Amino acid sequence: MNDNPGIPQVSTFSAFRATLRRDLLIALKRRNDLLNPLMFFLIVVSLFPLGVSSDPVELTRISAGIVWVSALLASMLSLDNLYRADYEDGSLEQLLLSPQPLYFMVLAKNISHWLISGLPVVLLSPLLAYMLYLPSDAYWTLVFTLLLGTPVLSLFGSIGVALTVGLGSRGLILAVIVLPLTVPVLIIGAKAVADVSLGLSLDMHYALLGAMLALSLSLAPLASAAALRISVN
Amino acid sequence: MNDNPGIPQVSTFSAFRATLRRDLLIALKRRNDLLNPLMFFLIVVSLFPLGVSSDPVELTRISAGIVWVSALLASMLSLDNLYRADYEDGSLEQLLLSPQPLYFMVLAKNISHWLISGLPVVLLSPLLAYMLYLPSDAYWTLVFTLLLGTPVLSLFGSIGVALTVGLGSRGLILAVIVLPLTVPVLIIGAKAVADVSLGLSLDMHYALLGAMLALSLSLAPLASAAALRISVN
Amino acid sequence: MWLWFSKLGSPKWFYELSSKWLPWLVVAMTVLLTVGIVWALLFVPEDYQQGFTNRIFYVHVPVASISLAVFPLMAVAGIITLVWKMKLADMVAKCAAPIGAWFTAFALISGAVWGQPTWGTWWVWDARLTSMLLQFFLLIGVIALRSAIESTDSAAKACALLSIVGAINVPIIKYSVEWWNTLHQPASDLTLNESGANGPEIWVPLLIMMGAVYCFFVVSLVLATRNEILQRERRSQWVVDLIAKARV
Amino acid sequence: MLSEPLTRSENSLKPLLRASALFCERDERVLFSGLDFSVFAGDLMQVQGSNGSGKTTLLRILCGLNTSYEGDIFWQEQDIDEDRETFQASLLYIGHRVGVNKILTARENLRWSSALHAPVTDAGIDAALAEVGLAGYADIACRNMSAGQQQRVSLARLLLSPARLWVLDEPFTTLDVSGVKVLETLMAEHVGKGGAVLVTTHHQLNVPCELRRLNLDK
Amino acid sequence: MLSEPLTRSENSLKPLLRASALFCERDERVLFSGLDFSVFAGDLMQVQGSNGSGKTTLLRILCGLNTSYEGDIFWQEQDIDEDRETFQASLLYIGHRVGVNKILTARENLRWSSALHAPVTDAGIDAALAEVGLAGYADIACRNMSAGQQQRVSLARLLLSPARLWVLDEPFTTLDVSGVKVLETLMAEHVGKGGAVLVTTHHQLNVPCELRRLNLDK
Ligand code: HEM
Ligand SMILES: Nc1ncnc2c1ncn2[C@@H]1O[C@H](COP(=O)(O)OP(=O)(O)OP(=O)(O)O)[C@@H](O)[C@H]1O
Ligand SMILES: Nc1ncnc2c1ncn2[C@@H]1O[C@H](COP(=O)(O)OP(=O)(O)OP(=O)(O)O)[C@@H](O)[C@H]1O
Ligand SMILES: [Mg+2]
Ligand SMILES: [Mg+2]
Repeated sequence: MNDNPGIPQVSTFSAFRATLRRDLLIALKRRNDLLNPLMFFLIVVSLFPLGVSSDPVELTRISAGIVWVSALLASMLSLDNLYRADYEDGSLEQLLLSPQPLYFMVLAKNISHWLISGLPVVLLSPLLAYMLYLPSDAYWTLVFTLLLGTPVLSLFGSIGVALTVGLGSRGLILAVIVLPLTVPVLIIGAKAVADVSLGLSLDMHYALLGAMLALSLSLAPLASAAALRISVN
Repeated sequence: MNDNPGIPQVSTFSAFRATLRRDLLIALKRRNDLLNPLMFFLIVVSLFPLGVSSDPVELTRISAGIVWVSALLASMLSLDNLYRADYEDGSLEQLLLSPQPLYFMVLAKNISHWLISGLPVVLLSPLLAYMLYLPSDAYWTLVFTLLLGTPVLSLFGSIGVALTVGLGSRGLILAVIVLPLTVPVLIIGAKAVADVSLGLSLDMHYALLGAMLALSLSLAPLASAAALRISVN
Repeated sequence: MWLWFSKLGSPKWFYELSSKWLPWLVVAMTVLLTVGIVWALLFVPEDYQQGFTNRIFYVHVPVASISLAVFPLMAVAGIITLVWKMKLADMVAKCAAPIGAWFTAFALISGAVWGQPTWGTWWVWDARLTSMLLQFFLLIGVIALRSAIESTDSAAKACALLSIVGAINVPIIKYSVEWWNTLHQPASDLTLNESGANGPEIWVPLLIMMGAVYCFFVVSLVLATRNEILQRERRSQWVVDLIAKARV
Repeated sequence: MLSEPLTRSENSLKPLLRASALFCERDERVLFSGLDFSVFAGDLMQVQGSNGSGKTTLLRILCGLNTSYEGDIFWQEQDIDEDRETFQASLLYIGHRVGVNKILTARENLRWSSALHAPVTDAGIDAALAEVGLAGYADIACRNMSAGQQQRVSLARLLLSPARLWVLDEPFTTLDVSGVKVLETLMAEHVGKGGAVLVTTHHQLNVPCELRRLNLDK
Repeated sequence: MLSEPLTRSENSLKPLLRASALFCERDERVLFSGLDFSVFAGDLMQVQGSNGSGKTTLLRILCGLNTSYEGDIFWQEQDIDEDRETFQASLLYIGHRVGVNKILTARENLRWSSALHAPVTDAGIDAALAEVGLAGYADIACRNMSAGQQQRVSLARLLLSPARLWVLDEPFTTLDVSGVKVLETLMAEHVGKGGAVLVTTHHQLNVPCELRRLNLDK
């Protein structure tokens, strides 16, 4: 693969690790990157008791959906800094010009993004579910579905960000492109949580979410990589 | 006010107009700056039937809140490009160094932002209200409250953007800072729409929203201006 | 194969070919349209339950079914753009997006108009309607991206990619929405089989209208594409000559 | 296009801009302390110093963009904090970020920036653009211009503004030889007409007028 | 730190990089067409041209960042589209955007960028930073560095990378005199060791080695 033996190569894996570490490091340095998705999630969720109704019965009925929608929005919005900074300071060009397979580099970035913005949301969700009077037997389902679902959101979102990273006009276009793509996850996830109280079996839901995760893990980074190449052009 | 008679002055008003025109022009050139807030609004609203429930009875009860929350989010997120581009290309410094009172320059920017992102949302809201089975007698209330409310959101939001414009990490921090500020608007607005069906008088609600609008029109731009000076520092 | 492909890839070739058979298409369209409309409006027996309104059926169904074909079309064009870098494919894709959006919108609207008398409401969160709405959003997304990107070249590739991703998603969305819909039955839902049950006096005019609307779609797509071709090739010799000829 | 009356008040005794006992430190490092200097009408002053010596910081302080400093700055012997507007009315600053919007065309950019300072005609804009070597680029979106062309757009402001004091932070980066020439003549003419220029650059200025230097290296 | 074997294959007959019949136009303007040139081991080639002549575009095309062009580019007589990885393994590009993350420190930046290409030790990084005149700045967040200092951080990459071909787009902007000197010596050494350099700049290069020129102006 490399007919230039003189050049000391680095293994793709160590490059992967380095990229992962770098992104996590940046997030740690901007502490609020860690905090904000959480806060946003919390705030948006608490908008509904204020805006819709604070009646427990009412809330119980809608809580599953609201938590899921909020999680969806939170991970959408946290996406914005996924490639932006790298694009603006030129690190993205360096990444594209590195001799490493882009798939893994993008994957590393997506994973770190999920660890930063997705995972905390998942962990916080039971608390919010409680605040919205979600029946307690649905907590675990909520956590599990989010655990399967949020990575898919990050991976899909990554494609959108990659496509729009070059644009001066940022912000909403990302959501407009990505949100429709993420609807299936939302539907299945919310439905799973709702179905708990109906006592239906959830195997189907988990299977579907798992399938989506597998699919997006294998394909989405490729799409993102292609999109990035297009955007820096 | 100017002891340097040699310098041909421009009236504050014409500077105001020029800034307003410029921002509108930029938005027109990026056509989708006009489209995206609308689409975002539309998409977010339609997430709820998917996530929560598509049962008309159910939706009727929560529709007012949902439309308001979505409008809130839409105008929050469209705020991102309010000062960002100007900061990054240095136009903001030019604005701060202009001999014009910053209050009016900021006001011009906020107004154009509302015209671009707030007004369309207001105009679209009845359609969405219909799709969520909002009782038809509440339509006008919805439109009026949004008409009074969204400018407040823009004006408050502007402060948040101005504070965060210098930061590399964008996106959520804005929402985290601004959303709490806008909660009162949300509560009053949503409540007004809900109260229609209860046949309560709405004068109070309108009065409150009007007061907020007046207050924020007079003070928010000052705060934004100060925040901008801090951010470029 | 490859030769044929590259030949087809040339906008000039397409432009000249289309100028040849476009007239025929238009004729076919007008004939079918007139026949279909007259038949549908005047000679189809009143529907026992829906009365006159079910005539909308004859525009609604064809339009809706075309809307479903738009994303696959764009995806195919996208693949060709990315793999064979064929400009023509991108021009088609670019024109297909807005036209498709209009058709989708019209399906939604005609459906809504139909829904008003049928279900007493303009809109229900029924599976088919919802997935149609979502597909509309996806299309808008593609259009927004196209208009957001400056350079034609990047825009072409970016939109191609997005169309492909979207096309992969459309069936997933459709499936999940239908699946979701099984939980809480909406106010009413559309039943295809009914129309199937009805006799030929119903579906023959439907077929005609189908043909007519399909022709209409193709014609508008071709016209738009031809414009796009002239737009992009305006500095190439053959377009210059063409314009020169048009002048005299 | 410096307007008439300026040249009248041509007494080099009264400095246009005076800084006294400026002190600034950034994260623990003192950049300069007890810095005194005056800029008179007709001065072309080059601020020198190695990378990181504080040139940009100083210029931003003088313009009032950066307020984390100690000491006083006077415009025509009046503290700039007291009457910003007068000062800013006669100040033109072009920094590392040149202040050119990428989406707008050159003309639209200039129209706006001059709307903030002094009215100009479209003809004036075209003339200015031609002078900085962008004839014919007036209506091209700046995003489609090269680095140097964008820089030139910002230089056109120099021609359109009535400002008396120019503060330029590395205006020569990305300018080609002809661009450098243009800018050097502009500066010379400006000081010739009784204006003043504060400029940082790492490149050898050669201007027909004499050149004062302010060195920030210790 | 060019690694051994490179210097072996020192036959200037076989070009390292060869461009044939390059054609590129951007919004209606043809930048260059039928452009042929070769870069041999030991070449220091300066791409010249007035603002907007297409230097940046050309460099980005050669690196494969910009694909909207016609013609072929060969790395060691092999089309770069066929085996990107080999080419990219021996390429180092520094553009207008220098690729330095503002939040990370100089060290962290260099650690990452070399993790993509060739492993380095912390000592190596310190040495490199010292050589570009940033001794002691290794652990300062780049946000807190001046324009020139950030540029210098990116130059440290030149010392750490094993790449054989350097492609530098206006690397001298914002560098002070000492910085310019450092960079010029680096480039000279690199070509001395059998590497090759493609550089655009508007400033007068003076380097001990001979200098090939590629002019894009018509
Ligand atoms: C996926 C796209 C769509 C397709 C392929 C489609 C197709 C059809 C077909 C074949 C029928 C005839 C059913 C029958 O005769 O019972 C029908 C009926 C109908 N469609 Fe659609 N449609 C689509 C989308 C929509 C949308 C978006 C709406 C509303 C906004 C809508 C509203 C209606 C209504 C109200 C009826 C009459 C239902 C009834 O007879 O009970 N359709 N549609
Ligand atoms: N993003 C773009 N889209 C379209 N055209 C562009 C774009 N960027 C640059 N151009 C055009 O391409 C030409 C070459 O630009 P390029 O940046 O390569 O010039 P350059 O030689 O690097 O100039 P400079 O010395 O100012 O850096 C310019 O005339 C410009 O009009
Ligand atoms: N945003 C900042 N926060 C804290 N310190 C900073 C910041 N920007 C610069 N500095 C420090 O201030 C010092 C001066 O920076 P400044 O940009 O003024 O230097 P400069 O003279 O303009 O250098 P250059 O010639 O590279 O532009 C630098 O040594 C840097 O360490
Ligand atoms: Mg500086
Ligand atoms: Mg350049």
